[in-house]
Amino acid sequence: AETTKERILREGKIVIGIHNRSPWGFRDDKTGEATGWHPDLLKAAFSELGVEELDIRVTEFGALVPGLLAGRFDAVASGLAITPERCQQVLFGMPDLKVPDAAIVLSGNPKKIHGYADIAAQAEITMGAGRGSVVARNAIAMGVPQERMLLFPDIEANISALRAGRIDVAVLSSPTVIGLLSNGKAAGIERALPFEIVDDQANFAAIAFRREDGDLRELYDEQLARLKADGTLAKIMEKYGFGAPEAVPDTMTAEKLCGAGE
Amino acid sequence: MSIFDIWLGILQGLDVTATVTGYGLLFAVPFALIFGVAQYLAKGAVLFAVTCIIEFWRSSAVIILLFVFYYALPVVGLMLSAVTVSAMVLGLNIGGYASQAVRAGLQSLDRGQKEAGQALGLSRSMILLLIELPQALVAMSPTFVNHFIQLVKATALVSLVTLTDMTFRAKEIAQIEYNPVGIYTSLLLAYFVVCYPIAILGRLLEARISSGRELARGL
Amino acid sequence: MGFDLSFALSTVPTILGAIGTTLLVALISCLGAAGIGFGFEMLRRSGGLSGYAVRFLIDFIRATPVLAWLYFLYFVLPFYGIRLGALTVGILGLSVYFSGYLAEVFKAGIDAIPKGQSEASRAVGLSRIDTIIFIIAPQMLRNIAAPLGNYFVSILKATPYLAVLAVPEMLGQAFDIASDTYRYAEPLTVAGILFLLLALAISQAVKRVETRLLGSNRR
Amino acid sequence: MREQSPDMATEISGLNKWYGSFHVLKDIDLTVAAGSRIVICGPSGSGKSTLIRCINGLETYQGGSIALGGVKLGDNAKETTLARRDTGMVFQSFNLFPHLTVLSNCTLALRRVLKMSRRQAEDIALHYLEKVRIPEQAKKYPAQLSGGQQQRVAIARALCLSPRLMLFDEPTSALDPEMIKEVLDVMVSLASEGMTMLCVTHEMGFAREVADQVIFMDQGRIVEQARPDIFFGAPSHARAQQFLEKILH
Amino acid sequence: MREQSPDMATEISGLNKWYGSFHVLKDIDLTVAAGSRIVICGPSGSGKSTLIRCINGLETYQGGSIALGGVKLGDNAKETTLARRDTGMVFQSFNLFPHLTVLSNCTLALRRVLKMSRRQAEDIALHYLEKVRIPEQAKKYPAQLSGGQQQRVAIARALCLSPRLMLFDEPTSALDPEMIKEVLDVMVSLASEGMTMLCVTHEMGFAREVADQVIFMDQGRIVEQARPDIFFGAPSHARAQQFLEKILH
Ligand SMILES: Nc1ncnc2c1ncn2[C@@H]1O[C@H](COP(=O)(O)OP(=O)(O)OP(=O)(O)O)[C@@H](O)[C@H]1O
Ligand SMILES: Nc1ncnc2c1ncn2[C@@H]1O[C@H](COP(=O)(O)OP(=O)(O)OP(=O)(O)O)[C@@H](O)[C@H]1O
Ligand SMILES: [Mg+2]
Ligand SMILES: [Mg+2]
Repeated sequence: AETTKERILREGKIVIGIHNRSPWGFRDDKTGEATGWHPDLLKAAFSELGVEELDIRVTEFGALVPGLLAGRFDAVASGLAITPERCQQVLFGMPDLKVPDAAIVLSGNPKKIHGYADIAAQAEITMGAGRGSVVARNAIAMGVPQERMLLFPDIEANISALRAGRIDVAVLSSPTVIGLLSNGKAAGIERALPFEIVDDQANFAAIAFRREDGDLRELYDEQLARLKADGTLAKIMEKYGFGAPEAVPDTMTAEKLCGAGE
Repeated sequence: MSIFDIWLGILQGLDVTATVTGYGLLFAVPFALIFGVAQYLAKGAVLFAVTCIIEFWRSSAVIILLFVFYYALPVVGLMLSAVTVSAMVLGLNIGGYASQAVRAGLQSLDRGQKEAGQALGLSRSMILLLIELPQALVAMSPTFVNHFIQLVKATALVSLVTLTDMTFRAKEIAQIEYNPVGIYTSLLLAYFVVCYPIAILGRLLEARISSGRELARGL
Repeated sequence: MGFDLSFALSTVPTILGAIGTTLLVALISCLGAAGIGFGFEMLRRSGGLSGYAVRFLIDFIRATPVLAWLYFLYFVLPFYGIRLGALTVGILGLSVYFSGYLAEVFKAGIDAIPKGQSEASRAVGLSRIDTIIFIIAPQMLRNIAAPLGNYFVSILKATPYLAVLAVPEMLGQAFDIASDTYRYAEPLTVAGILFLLLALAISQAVKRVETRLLGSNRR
Repeated sequence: MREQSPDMATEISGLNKWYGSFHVLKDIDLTVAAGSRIVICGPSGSGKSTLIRCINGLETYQGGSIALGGVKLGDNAKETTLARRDTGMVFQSFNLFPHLTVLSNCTLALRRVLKMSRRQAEDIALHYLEKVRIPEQAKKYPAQLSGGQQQRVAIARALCLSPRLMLFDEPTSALDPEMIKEVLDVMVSLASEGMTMLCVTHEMGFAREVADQVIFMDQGRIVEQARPDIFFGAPSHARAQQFLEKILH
Repeated sequence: MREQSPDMATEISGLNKWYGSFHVLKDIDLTVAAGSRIVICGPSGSGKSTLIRCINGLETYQGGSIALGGVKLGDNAKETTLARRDTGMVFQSFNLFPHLTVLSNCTLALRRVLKMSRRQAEDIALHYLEKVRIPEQAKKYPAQLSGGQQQRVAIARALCLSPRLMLFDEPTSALDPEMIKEVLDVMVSLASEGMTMLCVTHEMGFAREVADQVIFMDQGRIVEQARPDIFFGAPSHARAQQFLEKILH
């Protein structure tokens, strides 16, 4: 039978799942087109092969992987982080972005938060994070007690909670924070700078494919390597305000991140 | 974006909300009628089976059913569209609730009605269709209006299966706007303009029905 | 992929850990919604301007999404100096939201009580309050046990909305496990079964109460 | 309108019925000749309604047989349906269909059971509504009528199917004194036309005026069966004496 | 038990009541002397129930006054409450509280209104249940009783509050012939004890036996008021003649 890769190349169209999260992958409200880091990357990677159309399916975060596995989309282009457990379920492309943790606080950083250590040390600080996010696990590993952490289902709830004074700091991923603060709509809050993190905590984001679509992943990896070499990748990073802290070291591969998983 | 713009933006999700509600009714109404009547008439093993089916749809968590039907069935080769899955799951869930109203309506009818039909030589099915159901449905219509409103609002869950309804539109706009109070106010108003007319319709219906009856207004 | 039973079992303790929260919220919300709904219904019956105002309030609540209620109580009230805990907000939100529906149910239950009951009560000199407590409420409960059960199940199934308030309830825990491991079938099935069992338990409990209340009516 | 067969006798023999362990009807034997008018009375709970309901096939029974015009009723559905078509029943609480007009109440069975056209059915219905003297109420709903009018509609509805036997179960006990008179008048005029009637009632005036036979039931048995003059004059059974004393006080 | 004040007269003068534009009670004047027994009859819709209900404060009225033992009833809530406490009402359809036992039906008002202890209340209730001859049914629920028994409970319930005036609204019309006898017997014995009674009924036997006065109402007016022997012998009003003809047929 036709593989997913063959079908994509024949139709010139790839179906991707996104969960509408800036900057990872979201629907542009004016054009209705998919935009964001991963969709842009996919477009750049595949357009040369005649795959011009990105058919987007927008859904909840929790439905992304089930949708991929159920064959509802060909790839998830919405900022998934590579972890060994997840590698057992899906096939990740080459890591394309380093995702360090970053914090958002009220303007002026009244509690002077500059790292997990500060959060752990001050008993009156409550921290917010995305539920099921890697950030939450990092925080626990760094000694932030669980009862001082509120896990919200989305970024907006985190921001609302911060503004309402229900939390003192929202720890998110650095690309999310950059995307959030870039359009100038988020008044009254700012990025906590600096925010100390231990380097081996950083995650790496990638596009995910079904495990049986190894050929598609290979094709994508080749294309991604090309984009890296010809500087296109750096250009897209610049577009979204990503710089050196978000760059993936050349030595880093999906295999390494998956460890025993793959 | 002003609140009005946000509100208009949210209303862009109205077509999905309306479509799912509309198709949902296609599932809910027959299910409520057939299973409500079946639970009223059936006995023994059939009754048990009917009750199990109703309880499954009524008591299961809708989110999980949506998940299973959209993301798990394709694994065994059954690929239903998002609208079909949403309409089916939400419709049958509300249909499960409404079936209880149908049954209760039938059970609360005076026994003499059925007997009078029998005495006239009408068959069981004619008694049901011509005598029992018309009275039971009219008596229960306020409840059905309640469930209709619940169906409209239950469509807020369909973003889980890639549909962009009003609630999800609100979340999309929240992505860009970071104006939660404005967005939630608009969302509230968006549902209000859809659901309030239904509630009013229910009141009118009720007034028409109860004008014929003597009610306990003496309290 | 497939369904891994041992993995499913390994998720049980985590998900079950949240059953306390889910039950607590559901039970108190049931009582709260019933209390507020009954209060609404009594006010509406007292007629006059306040009666109309309450009627609009009931329709308004029914016509607006529960998410908006939770959002306002949790994220917006603090701006006005009212800072309620997440559990309090969750319980309050669900109570208010469902009180609108329950007021309608109570209305049907009271309308079905013959007018002679409240007249007899007045004739023996009971006060209005005593009439409500000793005559109307018990008979109303008997009339509406079934639809009341419907809404108690609805309240249970609405507890996952509390995720927006960072309350760890059962379905949220299941999704957390799923997004860690990308294995959705197992935790969702476990949560689904737990919800179904709780819902059936509620239905059964309501049925018990119904039978007991109906007991005095049988020969 | 169908022809009334003249030899429409009802034959009940050895009828026994239990509700669970409760023996409601005990060895009932009763013959109702065509054109005869029988009044059944007796204390509450004695089984009068149950007997009437058995004849109309609304209840099953465990022993004995009921034959209508020579045809035995089985628990066979078809026969039961036929039996019901040949008997008309008038209930104590009217049991009109509240969602249908008076006219539709009367035409429903004609159209659905006998498959008549609307015209034909309405002609028949109006004929009988005239007979009970309320043709002008045809377009109203039952809730808009007085109790006496409602009961007369119920009688007209039963008559529409041209039953060979009319069964009345306390047709006046839910009525006001003046309305009782209305309904009894209609029944008296039916009786004078030769309709076969079996009537549970405690209207002793009516019994005296029209009944061929009065039957007294107690605890599931027919205790006494006699001509009205004899029954009211000198009931032979002690229970009947006691009963008459109370209701004629 | 409270003492019955001997001079508990009821004085109704110029009573007028409208339902919207419908004039239901027209210039009613009526004096009920303490210890007297009055029967009200008349065609359906003539306003009998409405009159009784006004006396018990269940209805408001637009003109005239009602005085109980010299105290005028206002629309003042306190006075209405007192009036209700002094009158006992027995409804046509019993209106027992179905979710309470017979005993609780009787004790509820004693405990909640008169704030008696459970013991005290039950003693009183049992006393009156004995008076209506059903003390053995105290623990049952209303649905487990026959109609006659239910109506007797309703009478006992009303008696528990030691009313000075008992109002009956067609207390036997929902009953079987035998049960009518039961209830009338209880009422006759109450009458013989000197209880003041105002009773809507069409039981002419009862009226003949116990009434001091028979009142005939028609279209909201008291058309005739006379001693029973005179009323039944030769009613002076045409409408009353016509009515009596029908119900005594
Ligand atoms: N469905 C039933 N299950 C059990 N017992 C029943 C049922 N229906 C009637 N009975 C009992 O059967 C007996 C006869 O009832 P039936 O209604 O025939 O009496 P009746 O002579 O018509 O009395 P009434 O004058 O009060 O109408 C009564 O004791 C009654 O309690
Ligand atoms: N709530 C109401 N609104 C309007 N009209 C009413 C209302 N209650 C009663 N009526 C009318 O008032 C009139 C008198 O009613 P009432 O019940 O006093 O009559 P009644 O003499 O007791 O008759 P019955 O013998 O049928 O009980 C009737 O014509 C009735 O239709
Ligand atoms: Mg009977
Ligand atoms: Mg009356």
